[in-house]
Amino acid sequence: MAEAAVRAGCTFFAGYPITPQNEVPEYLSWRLPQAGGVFVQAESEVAAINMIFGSSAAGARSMTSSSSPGVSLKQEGISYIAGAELPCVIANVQRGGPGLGNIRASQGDYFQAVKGGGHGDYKLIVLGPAYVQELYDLTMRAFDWADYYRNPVMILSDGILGQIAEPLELTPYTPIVKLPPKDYILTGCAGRTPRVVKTLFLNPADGLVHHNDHLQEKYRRIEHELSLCEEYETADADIIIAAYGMSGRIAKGAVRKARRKGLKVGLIRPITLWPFPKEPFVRAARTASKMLVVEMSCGQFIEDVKLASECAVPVEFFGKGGGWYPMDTDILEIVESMQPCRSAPCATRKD
Amino acid sequence: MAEAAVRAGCTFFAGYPITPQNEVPEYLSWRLPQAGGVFVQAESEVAAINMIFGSSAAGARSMTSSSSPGVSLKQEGISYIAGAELPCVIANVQRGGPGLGNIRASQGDYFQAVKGGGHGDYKLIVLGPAYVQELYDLTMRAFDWADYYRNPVMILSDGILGQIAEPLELTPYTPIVKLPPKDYILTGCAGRTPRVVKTLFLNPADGLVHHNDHLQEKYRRIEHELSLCEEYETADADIIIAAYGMSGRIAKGAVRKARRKGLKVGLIRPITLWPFPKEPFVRAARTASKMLVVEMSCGQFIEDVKLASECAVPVEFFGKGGGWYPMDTDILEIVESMQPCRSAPCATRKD
Amino acid sequence: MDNQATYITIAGSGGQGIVVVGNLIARACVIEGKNASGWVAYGAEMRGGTANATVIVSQEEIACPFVETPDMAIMLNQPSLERFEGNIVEGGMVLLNTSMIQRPVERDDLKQVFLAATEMAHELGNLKVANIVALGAFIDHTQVVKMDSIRQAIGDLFASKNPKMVELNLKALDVGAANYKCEKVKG
Amino acid sequence: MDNQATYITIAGSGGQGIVVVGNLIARACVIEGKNASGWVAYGAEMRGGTANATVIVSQEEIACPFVETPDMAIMLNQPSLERFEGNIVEGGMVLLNTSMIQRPVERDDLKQVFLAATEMAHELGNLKVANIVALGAFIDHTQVVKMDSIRQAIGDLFASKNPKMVELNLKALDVGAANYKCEKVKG
Amino acid sequence: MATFTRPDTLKDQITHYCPGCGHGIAHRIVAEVIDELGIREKTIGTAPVGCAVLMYDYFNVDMIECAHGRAPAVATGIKRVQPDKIVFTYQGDGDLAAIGTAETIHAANRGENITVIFINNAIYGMTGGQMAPTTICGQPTTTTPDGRGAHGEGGPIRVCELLSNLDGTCYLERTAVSTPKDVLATRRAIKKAFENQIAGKGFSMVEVLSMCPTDWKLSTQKSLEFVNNDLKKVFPLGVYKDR
Amino acid sequence: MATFTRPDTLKDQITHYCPGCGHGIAHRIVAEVIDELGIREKTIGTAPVGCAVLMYDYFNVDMIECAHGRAPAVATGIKRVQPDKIVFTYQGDGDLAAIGTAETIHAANRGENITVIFINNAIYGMTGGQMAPTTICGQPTTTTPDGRGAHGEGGPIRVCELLSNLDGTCYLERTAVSTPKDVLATRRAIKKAFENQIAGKGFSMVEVLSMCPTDWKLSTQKSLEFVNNDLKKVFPLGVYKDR
Amino acid sequence: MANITFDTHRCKGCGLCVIFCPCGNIRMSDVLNEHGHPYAELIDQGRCTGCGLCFRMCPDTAIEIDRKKTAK
Amino acid sequence: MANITFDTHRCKGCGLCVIFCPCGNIRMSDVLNEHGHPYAELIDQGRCTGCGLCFRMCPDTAIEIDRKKTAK
Ligand SMILES: Cc1ncc(C[n+]2csc(CCOP(=O)(O)OP(=O)(O)O)c2C)c(N)n1
Ligand SMILES: Cc1ncc(C[n+]2csc(CCOP(=O)(O)OP(=O)(O)O)c2C)c(N)n1
Ligand code: SF4
Ligand code: SF4
Ligand code: SF4
Ligand code: SF4
Ligand code: SF4
Ligand code: SF4
Ligand SMILES: [Mg+2]
Ligand SMILES: [Mg+2]
Repeated sequence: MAEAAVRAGCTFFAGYPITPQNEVPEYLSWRLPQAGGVFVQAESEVAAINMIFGSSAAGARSMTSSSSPGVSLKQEGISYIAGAELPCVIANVQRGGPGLGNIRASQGDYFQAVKGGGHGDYKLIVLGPAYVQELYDLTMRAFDWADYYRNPVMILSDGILGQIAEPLELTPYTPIVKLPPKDYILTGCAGRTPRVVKTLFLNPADGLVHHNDHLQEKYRRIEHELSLCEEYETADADIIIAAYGMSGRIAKGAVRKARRKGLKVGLIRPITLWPFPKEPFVRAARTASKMLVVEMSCGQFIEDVKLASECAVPVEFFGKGGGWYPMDTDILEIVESMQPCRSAPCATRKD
Repeated sequence: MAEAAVRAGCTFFAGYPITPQNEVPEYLSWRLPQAGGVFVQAESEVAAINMIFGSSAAGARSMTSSSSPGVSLKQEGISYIAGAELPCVIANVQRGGPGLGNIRASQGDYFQAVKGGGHGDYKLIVLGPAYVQELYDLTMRAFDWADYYRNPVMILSDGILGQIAEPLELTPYTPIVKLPPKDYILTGCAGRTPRVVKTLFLNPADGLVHHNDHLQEKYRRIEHELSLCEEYETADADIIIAAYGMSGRIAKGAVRKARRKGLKVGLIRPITLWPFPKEPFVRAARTASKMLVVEMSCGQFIEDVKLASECAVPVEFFGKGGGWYPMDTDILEIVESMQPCRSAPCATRKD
Repeated sequence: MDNQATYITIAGSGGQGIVVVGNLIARACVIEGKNASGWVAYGAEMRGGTANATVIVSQEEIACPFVETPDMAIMLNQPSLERFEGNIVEGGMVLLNTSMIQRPVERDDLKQVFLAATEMAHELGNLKVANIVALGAFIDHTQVVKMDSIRQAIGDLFASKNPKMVELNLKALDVGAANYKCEKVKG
Repeated sequence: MDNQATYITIAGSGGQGIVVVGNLIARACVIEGKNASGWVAYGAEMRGGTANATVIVSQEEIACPFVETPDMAIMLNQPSLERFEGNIVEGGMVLLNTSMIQRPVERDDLKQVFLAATEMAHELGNLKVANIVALGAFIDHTQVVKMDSIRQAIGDLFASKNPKMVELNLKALDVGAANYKCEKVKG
Repeated sequence: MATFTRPDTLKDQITHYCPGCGHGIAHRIVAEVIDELGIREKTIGTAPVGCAVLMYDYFNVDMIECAHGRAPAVATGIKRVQPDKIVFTYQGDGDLAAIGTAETIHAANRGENITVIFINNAIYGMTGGQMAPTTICGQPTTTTPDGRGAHGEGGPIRVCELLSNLDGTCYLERTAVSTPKDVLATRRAIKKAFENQIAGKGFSMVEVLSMCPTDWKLSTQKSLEFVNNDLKKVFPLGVYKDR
Repeated sequence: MATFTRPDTLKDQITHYCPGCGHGIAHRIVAEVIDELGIREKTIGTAPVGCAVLMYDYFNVDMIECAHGRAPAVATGIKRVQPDKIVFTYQGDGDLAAIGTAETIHAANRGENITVIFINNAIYGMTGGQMAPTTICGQPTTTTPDGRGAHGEGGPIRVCELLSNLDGTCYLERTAVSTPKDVLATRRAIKKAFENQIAGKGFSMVEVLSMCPTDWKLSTQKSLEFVNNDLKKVFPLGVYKDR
Repeated sequence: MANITFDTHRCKGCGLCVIFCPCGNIRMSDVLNEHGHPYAELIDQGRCTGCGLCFRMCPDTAIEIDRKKTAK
Repeated sequence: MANITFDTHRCKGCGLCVIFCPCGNIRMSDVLNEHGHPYAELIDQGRCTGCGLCFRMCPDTAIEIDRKKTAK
């Protein structure tokens, strides 16, 4: 991820140490200066996100990274960055919560990332990689999308992906989209009228409402244009497993095993978590008779699955919080037990 | 709210000034010492929430209050308090966001409050009062529920309710439930083994998973036991308006006007936002042909309405962010235009 | 409009004491046993900008605490008038602080009350009581609540903070009540 | 278990260099063109506690990067053995660091390899290479990857950080490979 | 000295400040210095959250409006990316010395090559007169109705003295805007603080004692007296560091 | 002096600290002082986030484990509610002087009647050896591979000196645990810091220079030398405030 | 003698210039400007020394002084 | 002469006691304890003066010294 960032032209990183993501700043502390960029170890996560606010306003491709408690501290700053429409990449290598919790991998910050842990109506583009290679590739894309949409992008990873060692092809960076000129950045007002980067909208009285309308319009455009999802063996599947990131990857193993046993099981693994890929779920709701949500948390992702599928198929739940992770064999077992079609309406662990 | 807190036995308040909620700390700065309590103006919202962490662990009925950007800064602390199962009351007098935004009333922090703006799987009990008297009464209840469930309670108010002057009956405080003894608080270990208040769970390896199971079980219990909702003219309603807090109150005016015109319109106004009162929505989904969600944000509350009604009725949306508020007359107009039953499936502004 | 309710908008700049006026009317209502709800909207966080308050006096429970189309309006400065003139209900009334409003109302269906509230306050030695001067005229003219209730409300509100202010404000109230001009509806 | 994949668990205490062992095996796989995935779970944030790593060597894309029932296990201390003994697949193998494990394996279906890795490391003058000693034995015995690939991986990993360490680690590898005892399956 | 007019760096805008507020004077001084040094077109300013939040409407330079207290972190981000630009923060006492304590101290300690204008009015102006970290003992505010110190609030923080301990700071001076002489001294100090940045010398801060008649609830005259008689006693004017 | 044994205030638990870590020594000293003053049953301790996060497993007193850097705020909450209890924080340099800067300074400035034990090991121990605010110039860490100061990190913050400017502080001393004599001095200082609290005198802090052989990547012997030769030069031992 | 002008629209009537004019040459208006503030007025253009103290203290850049004209 | 005992289970082998014993009376074991650490051993009980320096420096309270016995 760190190397992908450098290759994508990231020239400013600010962060504060926290396990399990220390490899990122440690790597960048020597790699960025070498590449002509700037690495700052901030005094806190709050300072780090506000340095990003500044560096992004000054035009640099900027990144910060942290883990759950640290990301909570960044929420005010994230709301500011989203409100000011500044591009940046924020990585959350999730660990077990709430509180100090532990440092095991978790997906407990899904709501925070996707619904908005900060104040006000804003959206982050949220990416949920499941493989080291995907993490690398998405990191590069994250910088592009951030610039293209002038919106912060969050990479919602987890402690497992953060610690995994996998072969990786260090593909070179090429931008995927033609990027608009940064005509909003602060460079001193030589030869032009001064620019202001701000989130305060007082005048006229409803300026902020207009600004929110503008943001919502942008978000709808992003929803329209951006959606990544892996579908695996869904075409004829009777049971669809929905899972993202690490749990999606594990679920894929379960699907593979299930198929070897002749079970009609498929997987939908959203890669963009916001915008949430609705279309595969709408399709699945037509063909599958059941869904199983697997997440390393207590029932967050499941809400988006239900909304995307309009509660049209019963959804079962397999998940726990606090650094638990599912085994492919456990998932397989559940899928097997689901085979005899039960008629429970929209049943979830919660009801 | 401030007076209700004092009467409910709040003896510790820590906060940092922010408009529009300054009346609360200003009032408490003289009222609390007078009543034998402690008022601390903290150096920041981060410090304030952590003072609450300490004071609550030391056994005091504790409260902090802020507005949107300040509440974002408290997210880490809130996650800790929820994880350590400490009772406290947190007021968010919401203003327009994102970022600095403005100081007009808003409901843009719904997701943050209800889904969890901090990290990890935790839940706050969230209350959405619509009247000054209700705010007063719920504040007292908030302290009780916090102690009873050992869980932070958030009062999700808004700048309008914060600024409104309405007659108020200062009812005396009586606890509504028999409260369990505080056998977890830190008082020095005289005559007993030392106690620890913590959120770190390392040992055995899956201690945090167990702790999360325990929390989820508690949350299910609260979901089972706690649910407040105002239903107004719903019995025979063809169109149900769903709205909470200030927008719920305004919507009530619209329902009243609609009824005078002979329209079959009703209102569901959840008062507990978490746990979300599902039952009225399930009932409404059976009898009404349409729903209209009204919120002072861009589409947050609507997700819970859809989930509660299992997307069984088409839902229309009327809301904006950034300090906008609906007029009863506007709502009435929309309701009138909804009359000729359209067949759009689960239509929302977003699709 | 609900028949039972009277909607009043008070508007001016941030420092003109809009809140206090709204508060006093609401308190007077409570004294008289009426339902009331007062609400203030600010511009900037604190300084400058415009502010406006809505006071609703009603017999039934008040649902919507503000209104787009008030029955009566107290306009303390020019920008407020620009903003709210079009909103007042047909045949409503408006009070204008002529010290800070250069023109009369353009609509011809409104009852208008004029007074130079800021100048009177200046003469009273404290610019800050212009709001109370205006309130005096407003109450005297409209009688939405009794003048005595307002006097009592002033006593309640200021006594604890600064007893000297009670006297000044009562005086301002009288000055306002005694010195306004009223223009008939043209149409 | 997928037939194409071999699952290896390495476990010990926080400071025993679990990560490095996993990393080296994974690197060796890459050198040999195999799919590999290595993953580490810590106990406490950094100090103390136990740690374990899972390395998967496979021909196809690796979905689940860890496993409850490894085929092979390297156990560097007693608590690790307590925790993982029951999980190893039937007929699997386990390597035990007898310096820190007091008892043999209780199950009788497992192939066992013994060596006093920590003591050998002590003799080599650096307690920290006990992990590499164990790795030497493990690779020599199981041949999951070639010893040469491991040697090359050691070179890659340590050369940049500390060339002196390369030498020490290669020596540790040899010592391990040469000094283990292997017990036949009883059952 | 030719004419006395509004500096180019100030737009022709009426400010939202209260009558007699020190922010207006400080604004003019900063603008004059920017004019004089001819750096307007390469200056990037940061607005705080406080009464000066709208200063981006008044200054004729590129500006960014920061979260409350975080301006030094934001300025760090900007300056590191564009080291050839002149970056300054303008912050109130609540912003700089309460919620922003950590950002202030660590930017100073890193020796960030920025200029900090610190308006100390011993009160939270914008939010209506609550206690600030620099509120002096006994001073009543809306959150210390009995005067600061009565209920364990501690005393005022003297920021220049505090920061003078950090090796990263290059220049620290405390001035005022409560007399014409003080205004001149403030101008000199702010000029120097910008010159230091141009010379790459590191973190410079000028602390300006300033009037807030509104929240002090004092007349213009009494406000001046409060600065001259009370604040200056607690916050002695002068140079605290210059290297 | 009778026997040398583990104090009652320490549980019979093997700690998770590395061999030669200064935390173990500091723990014992704090525990001895609590024993000696007979306050174990009325003491409430706060654990930091840092290597000492698990200290609640080792101390035989009521404890609360705080968010990173926030212990002084948490201690404020506790002490204000239970003023008759003895409340102490135990914090590392990252905890106290980086993320917790504001909480430290403001608790000190309020003169909170608490005792702060500040373990300065010039490094982030728990997270694996990143730069701390007290890392000295030139010292390599995992985030300053070229030594601190090479890329605008500034120099070490001297906390005792910094806090000595605040009126709220009552007692500030810097000691070490790198020689038996230093250990004795630390014990004396910590005892005094607790006695001050008992006497209601306000904020007392003892800064303890401590070894972190693991993240310094030094042997026990070299770690001692690093404290005695390098750290003590940058952080002179002694009393910085006593009133 | 300097050419000094007061901008009655900008002036907020704080009185700082009145307090600091060494010649006591400034007074406040009896009437209010459009913002409701009394404003500063020069008593006697001739008595103004062009010292600039009023300008220096004015928070609202409501004062302009042209000293070149003085030099004439 | 003091009665001094080393707890081989608690000892982490840091060697601080070895470094600071004024009599050079402590050495590290050749074998490791169950945690994998070599541990401190007294060379000669008789030579120990009971000065307590080792105790004072030990981070792991692995040393106990009974001086009452010395007094006997
Ligand atoms: C996170 C956050 N907390 C609090 C506030 C509210 N707030 C706005 S300005 C201010 C204090 C202003 O005081 P100061 O910095 O001294 O500036 P002054 O107005 O006195 O110039 C506060 C607390 C906010 N906007 N954001
Ligand atoms: C909000 C937050 N940020 C970061 C961390 C990660 N973290 C844990 S301990 C630590 C630093 C520890 O260093 P120090 O305070 O010096 O204590 P030491 O381990 O050196 O004793 C950090 C950054 C965290 N747990 N929470
Ligand atoms: S409140 Fe005070 S600081 Fe703010 S504008 Fe008014 S006088 Fe100035
Ligand atoms: S890392 Fe350093 S501070 Fe932490 S336990 Fe080890 S030696 Fe002690
Ligand atoms: S320039 Fe000097 S003399 Fe002239 S009006 Fe101003 S202060 Fe008075
Ligand atoms: S100083 Fe300026 S604003 Fe104040 S009265 Fe004089 S001219 Fe007007
Ligand atoms: S008590 Fe003194 S002499 Fe005896 S072993 Fe310990 S340090 Fe050596
Ligand atoms: S000081 Fe303690 S832990 Fe270290 S070697 Fe000696 S007895 Fe063992
Ligand atoms: Mg201020
Ligand atoms: Mg440290």
